[in-house]
Amino acid sequence: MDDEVAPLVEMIGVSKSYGGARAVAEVDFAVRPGEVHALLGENGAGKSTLMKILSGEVAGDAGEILLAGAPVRFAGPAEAQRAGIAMIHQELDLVPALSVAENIFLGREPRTRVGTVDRRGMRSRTRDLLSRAGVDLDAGRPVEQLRTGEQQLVTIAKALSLDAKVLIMDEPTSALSSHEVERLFAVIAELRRSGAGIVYISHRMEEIGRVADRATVLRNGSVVAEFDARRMTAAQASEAMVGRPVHMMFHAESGVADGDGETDELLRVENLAIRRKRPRPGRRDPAGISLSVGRGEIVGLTGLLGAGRTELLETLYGVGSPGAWEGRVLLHGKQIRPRGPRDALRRGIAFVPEDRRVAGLSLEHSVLANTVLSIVDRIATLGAVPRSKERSAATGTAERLGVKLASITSPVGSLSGGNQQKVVLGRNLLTEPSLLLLDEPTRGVDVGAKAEIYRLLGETARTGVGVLLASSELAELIGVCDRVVVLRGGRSVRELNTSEVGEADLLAASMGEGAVMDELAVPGSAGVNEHE
Amino acid sequence: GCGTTSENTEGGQAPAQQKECGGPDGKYTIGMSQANVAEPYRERMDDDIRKAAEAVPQFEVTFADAAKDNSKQVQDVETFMTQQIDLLVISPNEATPLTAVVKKAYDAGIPVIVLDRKVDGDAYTTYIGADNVDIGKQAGEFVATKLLPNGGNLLEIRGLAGSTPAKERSDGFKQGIEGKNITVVGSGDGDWERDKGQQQADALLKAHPDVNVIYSHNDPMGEAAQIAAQNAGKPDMKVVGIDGLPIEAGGIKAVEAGRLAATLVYPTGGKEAIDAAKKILVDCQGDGVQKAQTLPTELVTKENAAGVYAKLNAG
Amino acid sequence: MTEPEQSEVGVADGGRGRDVIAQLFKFQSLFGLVLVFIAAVIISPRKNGEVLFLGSENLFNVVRSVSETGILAVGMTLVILIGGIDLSVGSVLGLASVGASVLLVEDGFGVIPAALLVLAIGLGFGLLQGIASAKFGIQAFIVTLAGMQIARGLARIWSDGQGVSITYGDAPGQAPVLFSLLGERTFNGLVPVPAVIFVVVAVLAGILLRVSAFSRHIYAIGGNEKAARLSGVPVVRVKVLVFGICGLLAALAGIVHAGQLNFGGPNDGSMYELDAIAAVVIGGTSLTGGRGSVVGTVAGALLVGVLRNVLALNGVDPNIQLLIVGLVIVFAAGLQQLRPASVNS
Amino acid sequence: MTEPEQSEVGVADGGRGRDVIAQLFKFQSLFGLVLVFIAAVIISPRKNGEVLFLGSENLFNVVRSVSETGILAVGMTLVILIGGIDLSVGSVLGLASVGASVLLVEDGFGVIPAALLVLAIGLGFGLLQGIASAKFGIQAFIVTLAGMQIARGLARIWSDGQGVSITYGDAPGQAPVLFSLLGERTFNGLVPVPAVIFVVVAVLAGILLRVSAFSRHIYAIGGNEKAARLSGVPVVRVKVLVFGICGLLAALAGIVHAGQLNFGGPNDGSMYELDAIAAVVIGGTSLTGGRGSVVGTVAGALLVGVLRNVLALNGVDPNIQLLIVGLVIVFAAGLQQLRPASVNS
Ligand SMILES: Nc1ncnc2c1ncn2[C@@H]1O[C@H](COP(=O)(O)OP(=O)(O)OP(=O)(O)O)[C@@H](O)[C@H]1O
Ligand SMILES: Nc1ncnc2c1ncn2[C@@H]1O[C@H](COP(=O)(O)OP(=O)(O)OP(=O)(O)O)[C@@H](O)[C@H]1O
Ligand SMILES: [Mg+2]
Ligand SMILES: [Mg+2]
Repeated sequence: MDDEVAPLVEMIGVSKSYGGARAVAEVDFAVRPGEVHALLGENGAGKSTLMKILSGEVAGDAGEILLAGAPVRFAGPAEAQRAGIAMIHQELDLVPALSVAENIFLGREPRTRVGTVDRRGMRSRTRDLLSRAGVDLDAGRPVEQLRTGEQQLVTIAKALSLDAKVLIMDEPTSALSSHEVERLFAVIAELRRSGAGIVYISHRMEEIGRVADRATVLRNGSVVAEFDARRMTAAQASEAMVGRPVHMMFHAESGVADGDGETDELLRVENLAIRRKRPRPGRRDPAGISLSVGRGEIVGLTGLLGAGRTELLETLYGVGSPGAWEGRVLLHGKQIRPRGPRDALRRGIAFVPEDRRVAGLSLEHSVLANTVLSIVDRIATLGAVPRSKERSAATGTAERLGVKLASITSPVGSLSGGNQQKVVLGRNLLTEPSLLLLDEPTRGVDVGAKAEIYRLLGETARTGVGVLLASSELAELIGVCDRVVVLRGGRSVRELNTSEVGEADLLAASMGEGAVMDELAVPGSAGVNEHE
Repeated sequence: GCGTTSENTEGGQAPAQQKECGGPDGKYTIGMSQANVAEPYRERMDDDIRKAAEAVPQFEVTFADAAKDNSKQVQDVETFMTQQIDLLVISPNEATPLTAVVKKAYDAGIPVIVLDRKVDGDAYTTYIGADNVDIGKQAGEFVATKLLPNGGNLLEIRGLAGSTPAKERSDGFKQGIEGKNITVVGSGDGDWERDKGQQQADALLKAHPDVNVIYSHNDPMGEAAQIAAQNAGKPDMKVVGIDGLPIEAGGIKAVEAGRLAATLVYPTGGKEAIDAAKKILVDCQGDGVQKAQTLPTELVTKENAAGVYAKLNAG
Repeated sequence: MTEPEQSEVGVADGGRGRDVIAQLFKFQSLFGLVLVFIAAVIISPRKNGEVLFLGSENLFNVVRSVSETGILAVGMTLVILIGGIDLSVGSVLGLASVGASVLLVEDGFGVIPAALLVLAIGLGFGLLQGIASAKFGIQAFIVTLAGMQIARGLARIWSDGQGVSITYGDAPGQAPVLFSLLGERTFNGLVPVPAVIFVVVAVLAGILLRVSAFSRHIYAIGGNEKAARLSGVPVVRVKVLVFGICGLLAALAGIVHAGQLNFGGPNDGSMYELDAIAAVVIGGTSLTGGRGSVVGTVAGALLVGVLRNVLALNGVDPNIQLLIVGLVIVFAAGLQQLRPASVNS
Repeated sequence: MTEPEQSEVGVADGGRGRDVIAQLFKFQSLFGLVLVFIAAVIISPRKNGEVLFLGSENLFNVVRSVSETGILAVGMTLVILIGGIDLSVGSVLGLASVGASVLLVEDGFGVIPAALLVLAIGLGFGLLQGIASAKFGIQAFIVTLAGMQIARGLARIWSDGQGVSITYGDAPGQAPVLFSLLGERTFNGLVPVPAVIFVVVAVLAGILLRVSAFSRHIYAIGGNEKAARLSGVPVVRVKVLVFGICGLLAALAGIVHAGQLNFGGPNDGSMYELDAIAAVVIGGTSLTGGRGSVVGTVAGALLVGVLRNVLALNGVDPNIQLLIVGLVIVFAAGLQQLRPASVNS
């Protein structure tokens, strides 16, 4: 970009500490009109903190913010918003019981002449915003009924509604699949044309090159590098972030040879169909999913938002939505019907849920407590948990997974997102499962940590564990999995061998555009599963 | 003042080491342990004590409120003992639970005056109180002779289920109307409380619209029942209450104003208690104090209400 | 686990015909009431072929008997919606009834000045509690538990421990006759005044919760306080105001109480807070906040009122009444669970 | 906003010197107690140079006076840790005191069988409430509010509405002398029996919360129930059990109560639940669950006990006492807010 253009907003020498720990240290950062400025860094590097300072949510300890050249001080997010700075939060802060429209206009409700909330206006403006964000949602639907990805789109629509001059997007795509990401990029392009400045934070390196003009890399709270994003390579960026070269250990040699599976079959799902007790409007229940996972095999699950990946994993873990399901699930060749997490865990099935903050962790409790939770009764003697065992299990896991923490007793909520994710993963690995179900396990995880997680998955698989991995990151699926099963509209429509296909094939299969109908590899399943 | 019918002094054992009587030159702290000041009757008892004690320069009274809690009242007495009071006045929430601690105080040489509700045994100096059974009986007799001379039906609004006075006032009333062809067709627990009494009366009157007399275990519930009757289109309802507190918001005024047909004075014994305390501590005539004083009740009707009110507030 | 009360937080427009069931469930809190009502009609005693329970007088009695708790429950609904609780309402009712009586009878205030002053006291008391809870972050339960004691103490001190009887007239020591309108149990021989006040309060609150931006903020705070703050909702101000409204309504209920009984009782209203909370919860409002409606609360209050009334009509032993009311409350609350489960199980 | 009670959920080892402050704050709940204690010594009346408050008899009185609420509060701590609440404990205490008395006096039970039966009733009552709340998903507040009424009704029915006096001896209608040990206010003339029971219960619960796998589950459920379930914690079973334990302890407190007063009072224990909850909350346990300790609860109970005692010793008017206790409770709870702010802003 042209450095001569005056920045919309500029941060000079900004610092912030939590307790003794420096989260942000003397950072200079600027956003210019019409530019997309990527902010990169490992988990815990201080990206969100820096942006929270800019958006008025957190008060910095030192430094100043210049808005159009004049120093400002925001007392809260509302003030920053009035000054034209808006932020899409990493943590999807929405009010579950309120509708999409009400969430979008929360705190800025349009009024009618008599002072009441103008619902109709709110609705119609919401519809416009949603279609701009590229999602077809009912504006009156409570957001708690939406899946994570849909919620993410709502927060994007909400940010758009602010008509901000500076829009901060903190990992806006972490729960989106490629299709929705494309749509978002189109929106970003439009915003940029209108002269807005955008801060874009993401751990998906491939996105940076496509969308950003400039990139700033943070490490341990300080700026360590700046790049012209369009000329930067992923390797360069990763090295700046981590401080050493990162080798993406894709194809981490799972326990099976690539190619045809002469594997020991571990899990086999035949024609799984879920009949929800009370169907929801606008939803299609999974109907006809078949797949198999071998011992030591990593099988991917892909599909668009709402294709049924989460639902499948939840059903296998026994926590699917209430209602009946049909079809057969065989584990080690024996038919099972998991009744719930305890039952599943006893059978050796572990599950890493999609949303770690809601379903994975007790944030105020220590890393230790969260890590050993699934095994406390196993390591207890006469009901008492020996402290030493508990501690060594937790520290061992934290070390093995490379969790960055001040102390094993720090609250999990004080860790960065990626490290939180590792804690959830660690807890599941501690149960020594034979089948590991993962739902978006690298959501919001930095490149370095991703590499470690991939390494761990590979390692785990080599010990004979079967892994079923749902992900929206196609590169990850191609890189890590032996095979990928494509879900569309609640059916398994294709199965692809990752040594033979690329991301484009996966995307095409997910969207169904011109995809060739293949019969699934699972024998005995009801032939062609394609529909629509 | 009102006369006292004195029972003969049962030869109760004297406390182990009765303290020396300090006479008129001493200063005395009296602990008054009240069961529950939330009842107007008991608040009035405290007031009576306060007022009577003001007339005795040697006395200083500390009040405690057990708020209906037996355990709390035990603690209150223990705290008084820590404070080294010279005399205990107690109006127990229940008899048995307070017996032990009253005995402890008595055995420690503290003279104990028990008001309104007895404790078990005889480890106290004197008991002053009225007879709830008798009061209930007089209420019954009044109803039988004046309100329903030819027999008939009535409703009863009772005090808190499980409390002794509620039972006694009910039992006494039954004695009073015995053989008079009078039936209690409905009864409800008003828990001594005005608003509960009203709710109960509302419902009872709906179920028994032909009734013209209500017997209420206390005046506040009775007044509330009267309001309920008005709402039910029966302004002529005759309500008999109990307590007859000589205060503005009390039953005597209600009788005078016609909101109650009659009430029976349930004397607090506050003044009598201070009299006894004075005898014991100041006059050094503890031996002359009877073991039990039963306070007389008095029937208050429209005719004598003003007089009784004046008399009870006179001194 | 939880089901949004769409009726309040946004019209379910995706609705159409296909989810009649969902629509029905929206009125779940009314279901319980309807069931209990039907049961009441069936088991009510009859006299001369007339169902006593259904007598218009009796029905008015029911509404009147719940009107004070009902007014409290409306304020409580707001407090619970923001994830708080207010245990002080019963005591504040007592304080207000004393205040109204003392001002009218002893201090010679007119009806309007007395009422305004008492309402202001309730508002102030609520605001203070709101500040302690919202600004200083002390848990509402504990703040209002203390507030409950403090209001009770104040009421006793103000009234010198004894209740204050209200008589009407122009003489000193008498209250203006205007105030007896509240005491008129039925206005025009038809509608009980307190019931009218209750209904007006409920309707106003219902409208407030439906149309105002303030209400969105209330729901948002209860649903996700952090999100609300980030969206620019003035969280502290909304919370303080809600506690203030609750105190104000408690004072209003206290004035009604004094008018109803011609009496200011310093000990009156004890345990009313539990009745109010029960009404709110039976009405389907979640104690964790963010979900609920005034319609539900009104239904909850009436449900309990109908139940108590018909049990009393039948002369059921009071102890057995306790058991039955307890069981029905659990059952009614349990009914709420039959609603369709939400997405996030 | 929230600070993990590390003392319970894991050893604070990162501690070292640098967070002495954090270590101090861990004992915050004791601070309040220490402050109030010092204040009590200062303002206590003196007689013959002796500080009345510090008399050993008086101190034992204090401990004894809080021992029943204290036992209730220990059970309440567990319930609150899982994010629940139990309003029924006071009534269950009353029920148990009646039960023990009736069994001993009227039904000729021995002390042990009577105690076991009463404890079983308390346990059963708690378990039922737990099932209603955990299994059927009805809010604990409402379940136990109903349970409170039901237990009260049962107590009155069981005792025929009258309190049951206990006399000791071998004759029919007398309770075994063994039971009077509980009534012995001081064992060996030195230590008050109920206080001993309270301390034993608290220590056992403290150990349970520190070492057991069960306690890990309790904290996890209170912290994030959904995550706990997905982690394989048997959520329903743990919750039901916790309510059962709370009921059991309430029954134990009821037996102590009966022994102390030689009396089974069907109306006894009313409002004790609020005292118990206050003790828990003053002790720093969060009503939203997941955070807190028994040490805090004990300190909270003693704080209130010391305060009430010294106010009474000073002959403070009971109504003024209400005000002061209320204000101090808010203040003590406010102290909790001075802790270092936590991670999740
Ligand atoms: N409220 C808080 N209290 C204590 N420490 C905090 C708090 N918020 C952030 N931190 C710490 O500050 C550092 C920076 O965190 P931040 O969330 O800004 O990282 P990030 O770069 O956004 O990471 P991620 O990519 O995982 O989102 C981390 O070490 C984190 O643990
Ligand atoms: N608890 C639920 N309630 C209602 N609908 C649901 C629920 N769970 C899943 N669905 C619907 O079932 C289908 C499959 O959703 P699922 O979340 O499994 O898809 P997904 O591919 O994992 O999508 P995402 O990327 O959002 O996680 C979708 O139509 C979804 O909206
Ligand atoms: Mg971040
Ligand atoms: Mg998913």
